[in-house]
Amino acid sequence: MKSTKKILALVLTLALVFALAAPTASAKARAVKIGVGLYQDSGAAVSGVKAYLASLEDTLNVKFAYTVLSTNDEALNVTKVQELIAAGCDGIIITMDGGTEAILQECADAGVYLGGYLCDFDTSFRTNYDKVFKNEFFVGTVADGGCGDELKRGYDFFDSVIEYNERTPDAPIRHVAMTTFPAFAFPYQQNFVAQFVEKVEEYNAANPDKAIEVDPFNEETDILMFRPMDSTYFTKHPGIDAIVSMCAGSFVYPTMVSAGVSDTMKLFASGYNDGDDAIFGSKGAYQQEIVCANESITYPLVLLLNKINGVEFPDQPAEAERKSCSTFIINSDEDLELFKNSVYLTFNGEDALFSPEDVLNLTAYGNPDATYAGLCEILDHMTIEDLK
Amino acid sequence: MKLPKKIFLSLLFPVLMFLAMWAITAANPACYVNGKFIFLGFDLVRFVITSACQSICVALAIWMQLKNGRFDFSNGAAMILTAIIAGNVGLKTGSPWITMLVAVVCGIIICAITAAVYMLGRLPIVIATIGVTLLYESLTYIIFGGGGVSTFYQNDALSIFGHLPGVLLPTALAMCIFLFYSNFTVTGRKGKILANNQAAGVNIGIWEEANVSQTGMFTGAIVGLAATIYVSQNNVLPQSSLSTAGIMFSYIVPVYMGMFIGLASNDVIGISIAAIGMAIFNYGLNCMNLGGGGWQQIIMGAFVMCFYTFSAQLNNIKALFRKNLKKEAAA
Amino acid sequence: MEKEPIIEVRHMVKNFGPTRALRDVDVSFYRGEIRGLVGENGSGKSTITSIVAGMQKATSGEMFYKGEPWNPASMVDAQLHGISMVLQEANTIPNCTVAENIFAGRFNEFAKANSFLSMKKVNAAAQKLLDSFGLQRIKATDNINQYGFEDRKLIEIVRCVSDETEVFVVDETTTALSHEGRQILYKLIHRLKDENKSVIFISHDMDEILEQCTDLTVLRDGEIKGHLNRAEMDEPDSVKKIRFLMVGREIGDAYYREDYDSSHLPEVALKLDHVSFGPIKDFSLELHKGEIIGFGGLSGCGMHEIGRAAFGLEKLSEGKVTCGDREIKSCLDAIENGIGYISKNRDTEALILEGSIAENIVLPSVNALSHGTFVSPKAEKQLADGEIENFRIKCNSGKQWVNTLSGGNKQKVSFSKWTAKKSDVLIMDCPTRGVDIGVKQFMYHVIDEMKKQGKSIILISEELAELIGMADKILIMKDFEVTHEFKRDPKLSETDIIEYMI
Amino acid sequence: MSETVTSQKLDERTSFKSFVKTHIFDLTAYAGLAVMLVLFLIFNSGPRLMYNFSAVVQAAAVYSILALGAVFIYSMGFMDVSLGQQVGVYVILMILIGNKIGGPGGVVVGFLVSLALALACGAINGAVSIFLGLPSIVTSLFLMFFFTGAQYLMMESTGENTIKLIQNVKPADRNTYTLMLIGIIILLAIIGNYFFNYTKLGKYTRAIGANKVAAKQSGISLVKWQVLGYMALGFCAAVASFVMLTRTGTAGKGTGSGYAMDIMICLILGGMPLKGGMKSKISCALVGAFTYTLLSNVLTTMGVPLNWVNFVKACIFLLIVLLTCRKPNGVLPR
Repeated sequence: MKSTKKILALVLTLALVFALAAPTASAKARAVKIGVGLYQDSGAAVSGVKAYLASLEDTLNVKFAYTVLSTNDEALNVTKVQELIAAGCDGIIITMDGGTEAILQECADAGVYLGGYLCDFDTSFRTNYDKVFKNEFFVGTVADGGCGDELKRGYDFFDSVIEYNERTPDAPIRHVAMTTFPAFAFPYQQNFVAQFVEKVEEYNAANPDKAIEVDPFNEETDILMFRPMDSTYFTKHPGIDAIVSMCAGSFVYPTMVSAGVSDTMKLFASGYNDGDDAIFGSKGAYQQEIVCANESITYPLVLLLNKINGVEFPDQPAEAERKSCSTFIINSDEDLELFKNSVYLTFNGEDALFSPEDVLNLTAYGNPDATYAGLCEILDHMTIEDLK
Repeated sequence: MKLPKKIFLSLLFPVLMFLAMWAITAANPACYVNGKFIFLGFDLVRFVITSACQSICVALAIWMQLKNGRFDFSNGAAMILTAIIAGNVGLKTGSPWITMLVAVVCGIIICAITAAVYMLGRLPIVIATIGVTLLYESLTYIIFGGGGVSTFYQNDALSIFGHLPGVLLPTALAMCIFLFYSNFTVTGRKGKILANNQAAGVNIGIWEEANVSQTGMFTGAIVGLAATIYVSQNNVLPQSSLSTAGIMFSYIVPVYMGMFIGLASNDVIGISIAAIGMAIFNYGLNCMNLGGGGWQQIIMGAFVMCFYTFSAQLNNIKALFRKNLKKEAAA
Repeated sequence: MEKEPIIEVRHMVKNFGPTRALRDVDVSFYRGEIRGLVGENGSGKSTITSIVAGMQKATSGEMFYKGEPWNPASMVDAQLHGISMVLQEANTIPNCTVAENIFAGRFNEFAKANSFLSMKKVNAAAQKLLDSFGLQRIKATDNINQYGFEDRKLIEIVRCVSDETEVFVVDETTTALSHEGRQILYKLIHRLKDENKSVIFISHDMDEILEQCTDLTVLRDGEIKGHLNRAEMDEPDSVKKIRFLMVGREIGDAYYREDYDSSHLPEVALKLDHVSFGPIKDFSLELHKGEIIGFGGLSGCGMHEIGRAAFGLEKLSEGKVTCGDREIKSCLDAIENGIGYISKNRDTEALILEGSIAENIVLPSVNALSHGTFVSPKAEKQLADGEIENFRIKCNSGKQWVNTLSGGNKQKVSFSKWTAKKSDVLIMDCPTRGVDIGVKQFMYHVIDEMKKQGKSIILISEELAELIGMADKILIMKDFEVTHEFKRDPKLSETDIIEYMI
Repeated sequence: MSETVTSQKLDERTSFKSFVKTHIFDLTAYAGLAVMLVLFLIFNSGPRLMYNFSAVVQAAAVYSILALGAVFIYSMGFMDVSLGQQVGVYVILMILIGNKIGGPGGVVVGFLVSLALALACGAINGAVSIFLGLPSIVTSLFLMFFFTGAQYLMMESTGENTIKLIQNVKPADRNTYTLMLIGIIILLAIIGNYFFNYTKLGKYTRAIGANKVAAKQSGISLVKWQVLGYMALGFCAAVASFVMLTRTGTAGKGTGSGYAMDIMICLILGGMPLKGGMKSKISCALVGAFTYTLLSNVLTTMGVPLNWVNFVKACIFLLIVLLTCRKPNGVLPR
């Protein structure tokens, strides 16, 4: 026993000495490594983005490593990022605004750059701007859809409802209720509600014969705490034809199924899940889904690559920015057909909106004439139209 | 004990629970939407039955191991893994029946593996089951691209065993299997013997290994049925670091309650009734928009505590009663 | 030899770690005999039978059963081949029905396709079997918890005897049985003998042996010391002879206490004052300094409970236990007031088997050894090594684990716990159970010394010889009451006492 | 006479074997840690070695501290599944109180409150299970439900997804921080070692784990020492929560989730027998915690694909327990 203890002590001390005295041999010229911390392990979105990034690897000489972050355990997120850094990443893209300051601290210590994707970093933006957006290791983020007040998603929902009614005059939607995620997680979904109601009121004033009734938004019942909607919702909203879900449809639809209303009631929602095509449009309850193109990750990626290669755009802004990006609004069978050909569902890099060469041309080192404005511009060309 | 008294005692808990929740919700403004009282109604029945069935199946699986003196951590993991395999097969074949079949078979195989690790490894049961739990959880990240099953439960045709009336079938099966096991099989009886005096049981000629693996398979069948319901009601995601134990614990309440309620009749009925009671309770909380929130957790914990205390202290309680009876007799 | 042996044992050796339970034993058992096996505890009689009945394996040597080499895989295996044995310890399964207890091993016989069991059949068969033993009062469908120790023993007998039984081993079972139970057992073994089967009968009760057995084999320290046939057993001085064979020398020769002066100091060391708990009602006792009070009786007579109560382990409903002027409410009080307790269940209660000798010895004294929070390892070692020295505990060092020790040395450890604590009152429950003769003598010596130092001892024992040999005063208990009190006296014999026990 | 000789012979013959047998736990555990260290050095001897080293220390710190406390209850053969949620609640408490009062003082107050709460829970956990005759797992199950609920409610009351401590508690310089953590670990290790090996607390908890009855009959008050054991864990939980807080300065619904089980795994990897008893060692905590952290770190740096990491971990776990916990004969262990 004693002996083993001694041996252990020896090993430990040796290890430490070696560790401290270890020659900081510089890494050989190798592919740049980018770590991507996603918000979930699986699902269409994940496979899609992986496919897109994979298609870029050779041309850009980049390797990608993935990890999964937690929505509510910052300590875990820090550890995950540390592991990515340990795995030798030069840049990291995260999809979560949790413990960002600590994560940036890590990046600074290791000389690694950080970018954001599918997330408007709203908490940091509001409460911690200086430490995050002014941090030299933060390159900026692209949100799914808009950031903060620019978001006009409520209008999109309204348009979809009207389109539906025009498409099916015999069974139009006359009575809807709404759901959102809690404000602390998605502060702007409340605005969507307001926007939607506003539009409906205008519409009802204009054509009273086709008036649409909207159940007043109920703080108690209509906010989903990241749990599937519970079936009392239907008791609480009797007689509705459709649900306008500002939050992901996957939290609403299953409850509709288990409550047996999925074949009569319609659902307008955000987010897309595998297999939704079977229950969309004329085939089922889903009438609208709003998705953000995987390709939007190009924005942080290009910025990271520039930083890592030590170049900058001539028109590079002084502080990191958060950009909004256009979205796929799918509200008809035709849209769905188009959407099905995107990398989001085919998982084939060749279906991506941008080829590896396009992306290389966006980088400052790949193309001397490339500009920040040019990079931002592509974010506006990720709509259903662009899939045609 | 007379039959009517048995029935009365058994039904006491859910009835009280129902009345209590009725009273509480009736007093709570949140339970009136546009002036309509939302607690009573068909939705209550639907919710209670569907969620109770789920708990019953899982609880029975847990209880089968527990009553044989083995606390099996891996039930949760086994269920999730089974659910993922069966669910994906179901999605490919498009048949709920095949799903259930596959689930049962998988469940049996997986639990057999657990039993094997326990027997051949000769590890303490807790360690053995923790080990396989970690293994099964890690597999959920590997099989079917680590995608879990996200769309099975939102498909009407496939998820019939998650809703009325389909959900009743697997539950009934599970209960039958359990009753059959503990009353009409050599395995079950021998299991009882081993649970009560392992050494003596082995001395008088019970082959423990055989018993463990056979019991494991019965458990597996029930796990499979539980998984069928689970995948028909939930979005099944890959799990890690023993989070499946958490899933399991969330269904353990009826087990502990059932031990106590079951004293009036038998454990299966006890567990089922406990599950129904808890379902009513949860529905009530949902009506008050407390469902799944902090309060539910806290109250559930309290329930575990109380009922386990009851069943642990039962002998003393009985003794107390006897004393009083004696006193009366003397008087 | 006209009878052919049914079991032959040749050159059998059995070692438990360092101790040698059997040394090169040769013995044969014959059909149509009831063979008594006698010997002090640890003499190896149970070891032989347990090896024959497949409970454990011999270290070396060979066995023959009906002329064939015999190596049973397990008790079950042995039972199937017709050798069954009733153990000393309770071996029934709680919370199960009597029927389940009887047929648990053989359920398949009542099952279709070895799986679909019909409890109806099982219960019927079980009841039939019980009746055939004249145990109609025991109902097959009852939960076994309803029955007392004795009935459970009988149920065990019913379980292990069947038509196939050729050799039936009874290992110190009768001590647990009342008169009625004994009669049932005697009837059974004589029936078997008449059916030209073989019975091996182990007992401490010499009279019982002499009445029931047809032959007798005496063991000592794992060796056969002699055989007696019926004729020899009937000789007048047979008992004396057997004793001699068992102990190896005349009784009273530096074995038990030699003096017969039962005087003691006047001060009361421990007082039980109208104590009532469980089945014990209004029990009082005064133990003086330098006094040894012996308790005797059948197991289940309540004497063990008295010991526990005196140590504060039982919750008293009335009365109190006092040491000097301080009341003993818990064993913590007891220990702090210099009372020590050696449980009869050495391995489960008295010792931490999976712990070192030193740890065990020091445990009760840790409190005394600690300065503030600190407990000096040095002090601990000194204390432990001292005791190991005094008791000549056979071990490599204090670090050695207790479960590697022989029964005798284990017992020495549980003694030394209390000498280390410098206890003045010692409650010993079966202190020499399963201890070989050398250690036993040593123990008696220690006890004697303690008395001389003015320490007080309660000696609870199932061995009357021991009580007669050591105690100043012997209290015999039956059904939780003291039936008689004997003063120390050279003329006192076991037969005088037994009548008050049964 | 002959008996003594033979017995000594027997002892000598079995001595080496018995040494390996009695120390198989430690041997395997230490070996495991050594292997992990070597692998770590092999796969990290790049420019980031120092960084990774400090990262490992950071990740291992919380585990080590919790494990150090947990040793006291695992040595009694108990386990605690509520640990993770407790830590979560304590961190949230510290932040809420810290922000309310403000300044370093606020943090101190927050810490003290959490500490008090932690000790109280320890007492409950220990005492209740004895008085009500419950298996300790049940009481800790209750506490788990309770704290999960509390965590939910506290977070929902804040109306934020994550809350942040205004007062900065983390040294700006990375190395200072690493050294601080190492300091805390070493300090607690020394304290733990003292209490576990040189005071009644350790001796009695081990004795209770090894044989309750014998312990009782040797004058050990089960209630008292069980409670104290749990309070020791409570103390470490509070400290661990603080260390956790220093890492991110934030907390949320999920903070601390899964730690209870991680700690169990750590201790098993460290060679702790789950049934407790005399084989329990304080070193199990540190060895286990570092083995566990290094394991996940090494697996990532080795480039094991994410979804296979857990699989490899599971296999290693099974391998180790098969080596250490196997019960060769007799009835199956329960």
